[in-house]
Amino acid sequence: MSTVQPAAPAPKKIDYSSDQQVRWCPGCGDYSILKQVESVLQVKGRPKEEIVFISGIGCSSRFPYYLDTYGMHGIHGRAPAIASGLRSVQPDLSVWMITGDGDSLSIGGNHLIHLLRRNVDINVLLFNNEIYGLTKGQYSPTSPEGAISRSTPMGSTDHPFNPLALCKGADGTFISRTIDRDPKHMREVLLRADDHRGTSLVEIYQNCNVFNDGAFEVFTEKDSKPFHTIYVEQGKPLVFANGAKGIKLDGMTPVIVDLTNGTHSQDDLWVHDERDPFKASLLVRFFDDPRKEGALPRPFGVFFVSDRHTHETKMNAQVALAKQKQGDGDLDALLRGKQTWTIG
Amino acid sequence: MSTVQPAAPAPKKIDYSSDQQVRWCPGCGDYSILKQVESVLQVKGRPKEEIVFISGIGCSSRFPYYLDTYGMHGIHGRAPAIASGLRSVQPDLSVWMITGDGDSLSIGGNHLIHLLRRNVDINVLLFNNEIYGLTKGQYSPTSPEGAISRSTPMGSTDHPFNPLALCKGADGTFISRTIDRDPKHMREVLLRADDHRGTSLVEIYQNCNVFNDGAFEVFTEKDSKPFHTIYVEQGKPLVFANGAKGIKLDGMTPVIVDLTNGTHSQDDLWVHDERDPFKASLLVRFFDDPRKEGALPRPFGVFFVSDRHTHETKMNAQVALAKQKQGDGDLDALLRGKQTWTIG
Amino acid sequence: MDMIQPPHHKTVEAREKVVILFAGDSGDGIQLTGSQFTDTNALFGNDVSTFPNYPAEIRAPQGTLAGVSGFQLHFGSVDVFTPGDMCDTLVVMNAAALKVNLHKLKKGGIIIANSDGFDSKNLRLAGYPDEKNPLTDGSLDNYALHTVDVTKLTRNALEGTTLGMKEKDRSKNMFVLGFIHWMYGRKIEGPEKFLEAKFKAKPELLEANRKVLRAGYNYGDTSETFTTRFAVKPAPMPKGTYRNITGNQGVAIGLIAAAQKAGLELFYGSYPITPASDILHELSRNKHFGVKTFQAEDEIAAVCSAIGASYGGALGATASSGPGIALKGEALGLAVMLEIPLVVVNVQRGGPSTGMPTKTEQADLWQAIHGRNGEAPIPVIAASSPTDCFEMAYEAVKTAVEHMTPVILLTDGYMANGAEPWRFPEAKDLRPIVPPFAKPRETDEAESGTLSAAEGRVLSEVEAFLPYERDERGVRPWAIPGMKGLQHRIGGIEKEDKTGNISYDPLNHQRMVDLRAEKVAKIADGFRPIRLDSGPESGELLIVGWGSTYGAIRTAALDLQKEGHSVAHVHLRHLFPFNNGLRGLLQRYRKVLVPEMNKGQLRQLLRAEYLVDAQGLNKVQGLPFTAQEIRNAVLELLAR
Amino acid sequence: MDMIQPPHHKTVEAREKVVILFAGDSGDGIQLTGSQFTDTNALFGNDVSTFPNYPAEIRAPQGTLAGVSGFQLHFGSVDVFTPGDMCDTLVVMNAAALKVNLHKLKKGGIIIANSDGFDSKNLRLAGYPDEKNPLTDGSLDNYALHTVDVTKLTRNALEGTTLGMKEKDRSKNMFVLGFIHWMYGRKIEGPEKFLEAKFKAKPELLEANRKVLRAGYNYGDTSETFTTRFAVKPAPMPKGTYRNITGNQGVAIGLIAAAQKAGLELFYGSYPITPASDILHELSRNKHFGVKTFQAEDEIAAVCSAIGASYGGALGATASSGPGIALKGEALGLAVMLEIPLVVVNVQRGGPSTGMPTKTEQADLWQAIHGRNGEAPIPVIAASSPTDCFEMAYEAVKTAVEHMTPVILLTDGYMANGAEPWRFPEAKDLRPIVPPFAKPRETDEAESGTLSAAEGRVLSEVEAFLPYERDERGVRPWAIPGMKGLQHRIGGIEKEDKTGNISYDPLNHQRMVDLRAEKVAKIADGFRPIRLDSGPESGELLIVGWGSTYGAIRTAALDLQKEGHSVAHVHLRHLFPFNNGLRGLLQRYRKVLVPEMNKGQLRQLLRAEYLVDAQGLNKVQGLPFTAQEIRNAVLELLAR
Ligand SMILES: Cc1ncc(C[n+]2csc(CCOP(=O)(O)OP(=O)(O)O)c2C)c(N)n1
Ligand SMILES: Cc1ncc(C[n+]2csc(CCOP(=O)(O)OP(=O)(O)O)c2C)c(N)n1
Ligand code: SF4
Ligand code: SF4
Ligand SMILES: [Mg+2]
Ligand SMILES: [Mg+2]
Repeated sequence: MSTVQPAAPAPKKIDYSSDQQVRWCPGCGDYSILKQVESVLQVKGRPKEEIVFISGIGCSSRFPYYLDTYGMHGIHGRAPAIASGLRSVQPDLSVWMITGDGDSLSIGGNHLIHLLRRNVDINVLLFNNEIYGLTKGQYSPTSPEGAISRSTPMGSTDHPFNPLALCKGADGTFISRTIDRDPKHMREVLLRADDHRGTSLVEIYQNCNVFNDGAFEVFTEKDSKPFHTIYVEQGKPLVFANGAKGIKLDGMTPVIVDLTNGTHSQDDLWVHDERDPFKASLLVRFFDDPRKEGALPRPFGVFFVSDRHTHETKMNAQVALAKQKQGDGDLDALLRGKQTWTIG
Repeated sequence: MSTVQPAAPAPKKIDYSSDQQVRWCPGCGDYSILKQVESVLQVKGRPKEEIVFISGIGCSSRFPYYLDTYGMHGIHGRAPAIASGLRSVQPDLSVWMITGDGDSLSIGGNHLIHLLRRNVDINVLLFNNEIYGLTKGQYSPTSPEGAISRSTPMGSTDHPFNPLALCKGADGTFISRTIDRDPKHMREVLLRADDHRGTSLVEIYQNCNVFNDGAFEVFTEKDSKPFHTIYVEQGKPLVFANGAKGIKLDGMTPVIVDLTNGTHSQDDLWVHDERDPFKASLLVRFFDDPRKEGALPRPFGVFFVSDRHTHETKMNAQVALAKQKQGDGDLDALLRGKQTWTIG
Repeated sequence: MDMIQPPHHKTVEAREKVVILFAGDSGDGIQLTGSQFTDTNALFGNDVSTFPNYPAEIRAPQGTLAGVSGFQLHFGSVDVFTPGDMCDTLVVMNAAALKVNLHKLKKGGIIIANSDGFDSKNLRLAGYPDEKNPLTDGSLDNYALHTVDVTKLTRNALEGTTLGMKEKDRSKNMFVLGFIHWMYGRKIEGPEKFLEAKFKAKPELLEANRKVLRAGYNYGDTSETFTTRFAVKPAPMPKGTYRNITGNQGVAIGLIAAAQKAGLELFYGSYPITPASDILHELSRNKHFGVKTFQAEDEIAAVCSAIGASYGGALGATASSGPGIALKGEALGLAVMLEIPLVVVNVQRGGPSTGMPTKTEQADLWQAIHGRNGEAPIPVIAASSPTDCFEMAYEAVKTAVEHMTPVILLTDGYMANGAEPWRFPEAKDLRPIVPPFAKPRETDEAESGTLSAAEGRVLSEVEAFLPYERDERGVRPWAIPGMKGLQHRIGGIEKEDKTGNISYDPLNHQRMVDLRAEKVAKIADGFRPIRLDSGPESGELLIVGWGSTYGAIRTAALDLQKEGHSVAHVHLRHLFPFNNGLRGLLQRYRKVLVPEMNKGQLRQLLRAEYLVDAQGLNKVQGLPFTAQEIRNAVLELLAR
Repeated sequence: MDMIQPPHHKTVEAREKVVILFAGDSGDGIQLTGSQFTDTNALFGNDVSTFPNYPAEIRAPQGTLAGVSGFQLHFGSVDVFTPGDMCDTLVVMNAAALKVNLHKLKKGGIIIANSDGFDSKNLRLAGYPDEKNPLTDGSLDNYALHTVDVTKLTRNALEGTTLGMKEKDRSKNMFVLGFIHWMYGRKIEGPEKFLEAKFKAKPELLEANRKVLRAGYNYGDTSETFTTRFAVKPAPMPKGTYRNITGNQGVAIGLIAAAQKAGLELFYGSYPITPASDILHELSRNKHFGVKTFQAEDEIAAVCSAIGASYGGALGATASSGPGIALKGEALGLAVMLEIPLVVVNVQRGGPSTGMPTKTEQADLWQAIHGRNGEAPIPVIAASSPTDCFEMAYEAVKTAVEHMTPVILLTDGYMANGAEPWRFPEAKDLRPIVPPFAKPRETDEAESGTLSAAEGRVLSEVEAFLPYERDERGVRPWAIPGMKGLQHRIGGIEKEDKTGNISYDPLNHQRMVDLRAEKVAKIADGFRPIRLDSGPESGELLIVGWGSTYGAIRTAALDLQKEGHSVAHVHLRHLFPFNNGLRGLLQRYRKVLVPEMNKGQLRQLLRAEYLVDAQGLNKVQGLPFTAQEIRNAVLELLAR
């Protein structure tokens, strides 16, 4: 299978795979993601019992069954809420959330944006295949306009979400993108996501070879990839096309410049700074249709990172403060209340 | 009552008020909004029967009862979905949606962002009072961190939404902000919102004098208003503090400059262009806590406008195209299907 | 058994009815094979009934038990009401398919096995101990086993074409289809036409598939192993023109037809979910009927958009399955309060929670009737077969529009995906549907009074439009935005009688709760008198069924009646309110049996309403009843 | 009536019990006045029962009928079970309050009217024809009318203070409170203490309020108009220490206490809604008990976060009212499948849809029992009074934790906001709660087998942990993330018996559906034997009640029994499953009456389960029953 990647680094200490058959279609991009997640778990080496995977419903959401960690296959769209509750009472575990573009951006959109603003400390892997896989091929909120699907035989009329612009708009503290066909990059992004304290949003372009094959081809095929993708790295200028092109800012508008004809050098370029909220607001906006003439390349990498208290730290801090101020709850005092009287 | 503003322009052609008693608390900012909406309806002069107000649940959502137009007081958070269905089948009416910060950003968040991306042609008035009014004073998704409310006696721990950043992230085509205490400005913004084809999002800062009095005082009180607000106007530089200060861009970062000490002139300033998506992405990010030293002023006005096909035009176009291609549906042909056989 | 003179050297045996089960990997094209052979037989004039049964996974792991897809077809020269309990012929493409389905084959039945699907890997995946091959180990001696190397024969047929191996193998199912046509003496015209349409743009594939189809047919003729063919004569079906239809198609067509007859635009707001999504797919292909389909962000938005559309004067409809219907509960309460037309279809599946999405069940009846806060009565009706889906969808619209109410229609995965022949009606013969539109006012209203913020506003002088004034059936007028002089406000808060304004008055609340209940109760006055499906008008035992158990109950009841048992069968389409005649009917039998694919939901309702000691036959296995199961339960209850 | 020697020149009449209704504009501080006087009487040793009844609007337009807020207090030297049917004394702050409430005053009862609230504007807003003043037109001649210009007297009392007029007027309610204390011979210590606490930081306001309070008290003493005071002796209540408690407080305290006894963290995920929000407010003030409150973005997130917390080893709880509960239906199905502890409280209000948020009702029983897709049994219990809210919340947690199941607790707006004296227990006497934790495995698991993408993975050698292996009660073990060696996966798809892996096997589905149902049914084995609340063990008529109708039914039943009627009363706390003894009990009476604030939901369930011809007394007015209504219905049914 072309998407299965070279094995994780030896020595293999813990085997995080469960005993369940993996039931995705042969060739599905989900396999590659499973592989890289296992690899990241290997590297991090946390005991299996300290890891939890929460998912919604969709092909992607079957994920938890394939790992020998704790796991819950929830209901459609609600994984963020389930994970928030879990995280609130288990601040020390490693919590991952697995979701699809339908699961998290259609039915679960509200929970996702609230998760981000609350900055609950979990890793969110958003498998974006721009289609509803499990229900056999309806368009999703990320399907491009005009997409022909089982529910849009004349083409979708909806303007799709730009998932990362939405997540940035919801004040996410870790915004990133990677792709199933670039396992090395995926692994790096996943490692960074796991390091981040707060909600780490990783959008993963994932090929559904059955219902939406080739949706991201232009970002993976040898010929087109260099011109349509840009890999952002902290402190590095925005260069792509094998070094032939770059992005600079014209006022507030990003433009593509040629680095080969002497008009521009790397010094003119936008330098990636994942800590700059304004830059990030623009970077997520690189979302042109790649078929369009002069389209900006699609960025991959970690776009934005910021430090903000996590939901559970503040929640726990208030509990601690209350205990400090009022003393550990005394049940008899609670039962008694403020005012009593005695008869007899 | 201080919020009730001078009467709408004569001659009074149509009276859009219904026979129902207005039941907001005396002094509530909602009165001022009702007044301005009535005034805008006057100016536009559409017959009452061609106007529909759809709302969710909340103090603000009682709004439709007070107008003698068609109206539906829906259920909590679902007004965007109801309005989308209505709009789909009634492309020629004037449709308005009334909602609160809890209604549209808490329970209704998902419907709101989908409404925006679909660009359903309605005017959305989001009454933001940073509190749950109707349920008597719990904090809302727009309440500032630390807000003491009935459900957060120790202060809210949630990072609040920046509503316009969220709406921009959801690819809204008309993004604006106004405030109850500035009826003239409100009226102008409402007029523009009504002119726009697509979802016109108007955030209205609204004082809840019972549960969250003074939340926006700093933007309305004579002393503080000039330094904490900036009114943006198309083609004009970003000037505030009665002309003493302005905003310019330092790289991609907006900074406040002094226009009085000779270091900067209006020519250095950011010129507002509501058609520039990148500028708008930054403008909605002017969201500093006004109490913070050096805080950017809070902008009011129309931040962003763009033309994108509306949901219902494309939906209707597909129906028209289908009819053109396949002919007006023939019920007998449908009943017959593709393959039949005859017995007897 | 009659012996008919064979063509060539083969014997032909006549059969009254035949059950064939096609089974194989979900990649084997089983559903297509099954539905093509169904069409052939239906076109030939047989009565048919089908049961597609596929795995939950999009592409379940090849060769495994979980990956087996099945399509059962029952066709006959007599009426058939179910896809059959046990099969006469079992076609299996691999070892797993045999393992999963063998118990459904009659003793002595025919097995046609693709030997290529029984290699050691397949045997292992199917869990045959020590990879023992059932095709060779004698364990199938009680059956008529025919082993065919379909893969090889298919490849042979395509030798010399430019197709790759994978593409070649993909047409295996055509071989089986051709062969089975031969076996039952059917011409392959139908499938050929189908292929021509399907591969119009790909002549190479058309040619290949046609080749394999013919190869399969010819294989039967030429192979030495097959000496017997079967003949199933056309059924004595009522005269008329027929088509095949699945339940989901029935619902979709029913909605369109009813909206057209009512003169309303159809707006369908929906969120995909198995097994309801096909209604969305079907409707979205019919935009030339003015149908507007809206794939909402979730089920709440779906139903709310439909409510908004109905408010806007269209017919708002939505469909889902159990978990999605659960999400619509709050909005259904709103629709009850608004008293506007709305059709909600629940294509039930195995529950609770996500349950078994691809399997059938009837366990959402309580949810439909009781699953809302407050006193929120909604008429609930149920279809009993694929064709009945059309009828009941039509009735749902008629009731919703004419009585200004949401209506819930229950179908299930079994009938939604199953197909049967339908003697479709002509458009002109469909019952009229008359929306109770309010009459716009052409004169202008007088100016309303003066405003006083503190004291509220004074009523306008002219008589106000009363959106909640009811007619003799308790139905309010439908005033649509845009209609002049009828502006009004409605909502989910309790409303004052007649005016629709908000009211907290205690007695008004009681009155409105009562009025809403009465309005729904009165719908029963319009039902046709209750009719038995079969059996004596009074007697020993009454079987009360609802939904897709229809075929199995009917089959069992007819058999039992033939044998002289005093057993009758009534099938309920109206679950709330019940048919007014049901009370009397129940009293005319000593015993009542209620078979359901749940743990006794209708039974509970009947017991409460009629204080009748109804007994249940309950099966919650994600599978339909067999007629045998019904029969056994009846005999047992009779003997008690 | 006894005559007791008056202090000074005033008469004192003894009373067994008294019903006072305070009514006025929602800005008039009625709720505070009522609850303060309640506290005074409770502290004095009376039994008390209250009914706050306020408008839906935050600040309804002043002076209007819609803006009237009421607080009814029943206190006595004997047991009181309801806030009383009719009042002895009606205190009205304005004309609207009189208009709305006069029909609740006994003939000859006392009216204390604030004359300032009867000016022409108030009269007009209250809709008195031609602004005729009832205080002066003789229409109240049948009552003992006392007119007091509260506003003027309050201002007088505050003359010379620096307060503005508005601030002065705001303490009007203290005048009434002081006066009423005088009238019923109560000391004003309680309110004084309350004021001291409230205005700790604002000495000026404290002083003012105290002044007015005393002025009100003294006014009674000095004014010529009032010649009679009333004395209500302490009630013969069981010995012990008491406090006052509302139903919502009861739920909150019950949850905290139970979580503590179970050794679990309490996580409360909730979304505000009237009348449930106070549970959230109460819990959020108790973080020092380790309580975590989470105001979710909606009700779905609320219940899902609670599920997540329970999965994480805490006690997850959530509460809402009807419309919010409707939204939780899908997730409740998930909880059924997961079989983890979860407590869901529904503080019922008037429905359907948004309905009447501030009014009470019992119409969500069906929703609780049936409002989910599939066969999804959840135990449903109901509290019957404010103090019982504590008991039942405690039981809900105990059942949820010990039986690994979601539990729904029904209360309603009436008991949630009403208060009664509570002889609270000591923590040590609360029943133990024992979570069925799984035992972590200290040894490491063996390495699992090799991976083969096509064929799946080979089982690990060691015996796997079985998350769905049940004990004799059908309860599965609770393994919490972090516990070593117990990793497992659970979800909403049907699961294989014992392993919890996904399974589509038909017989497994049947088994799991049956096992889940049996587990819930077995909970009834742990119930105490059923006990009558009052009346003979067998006889003519049994009243079956549930929920907050308790007081009215009890009052009526005791009266009827005293009069010699063969009437018994049983009050159900367990609505699903029923108490095992209920069947036998029902058979011992000739007639059964089921009074409910709905259209007959419990009655339907009883009829279905027991085939008993239960009759209903149904009131859906947003108001509790009066004892009189129950009494009339019983007498009527007895006479039939
Ligand atoms: C409440 C509810 N509504 C609908 C469904 C049906 N459903 C299951 S998964 C899914 C969407 C799958 O798409 P996505 O989230 O993109 O995941 P993918 O299968 O593509 O990985 C839908 C609509 C459901 N299970 N529950
Ligand atoms: C499903 C549901 N959940 C909760 C409520 C209770 N509720 C009514 S309005 C409201 C929030 C009001 O806040 P907001 O939307 O900001 O409106 P405001 O009252 O401040 O104008 C809530 C929680 C409800 N009516 N329905
Ligand atoms: S349907 Fe698509 S997303 Fe789902 S498993 Fe198959 S290839 Fe993957
Ligand atoms: S509670 Fe607040 S928002 Fe609601 S009506 Fe009163 S002042 Fe306005
Ligand atoms: Mg997807
Ligand atoms: Mg608000």
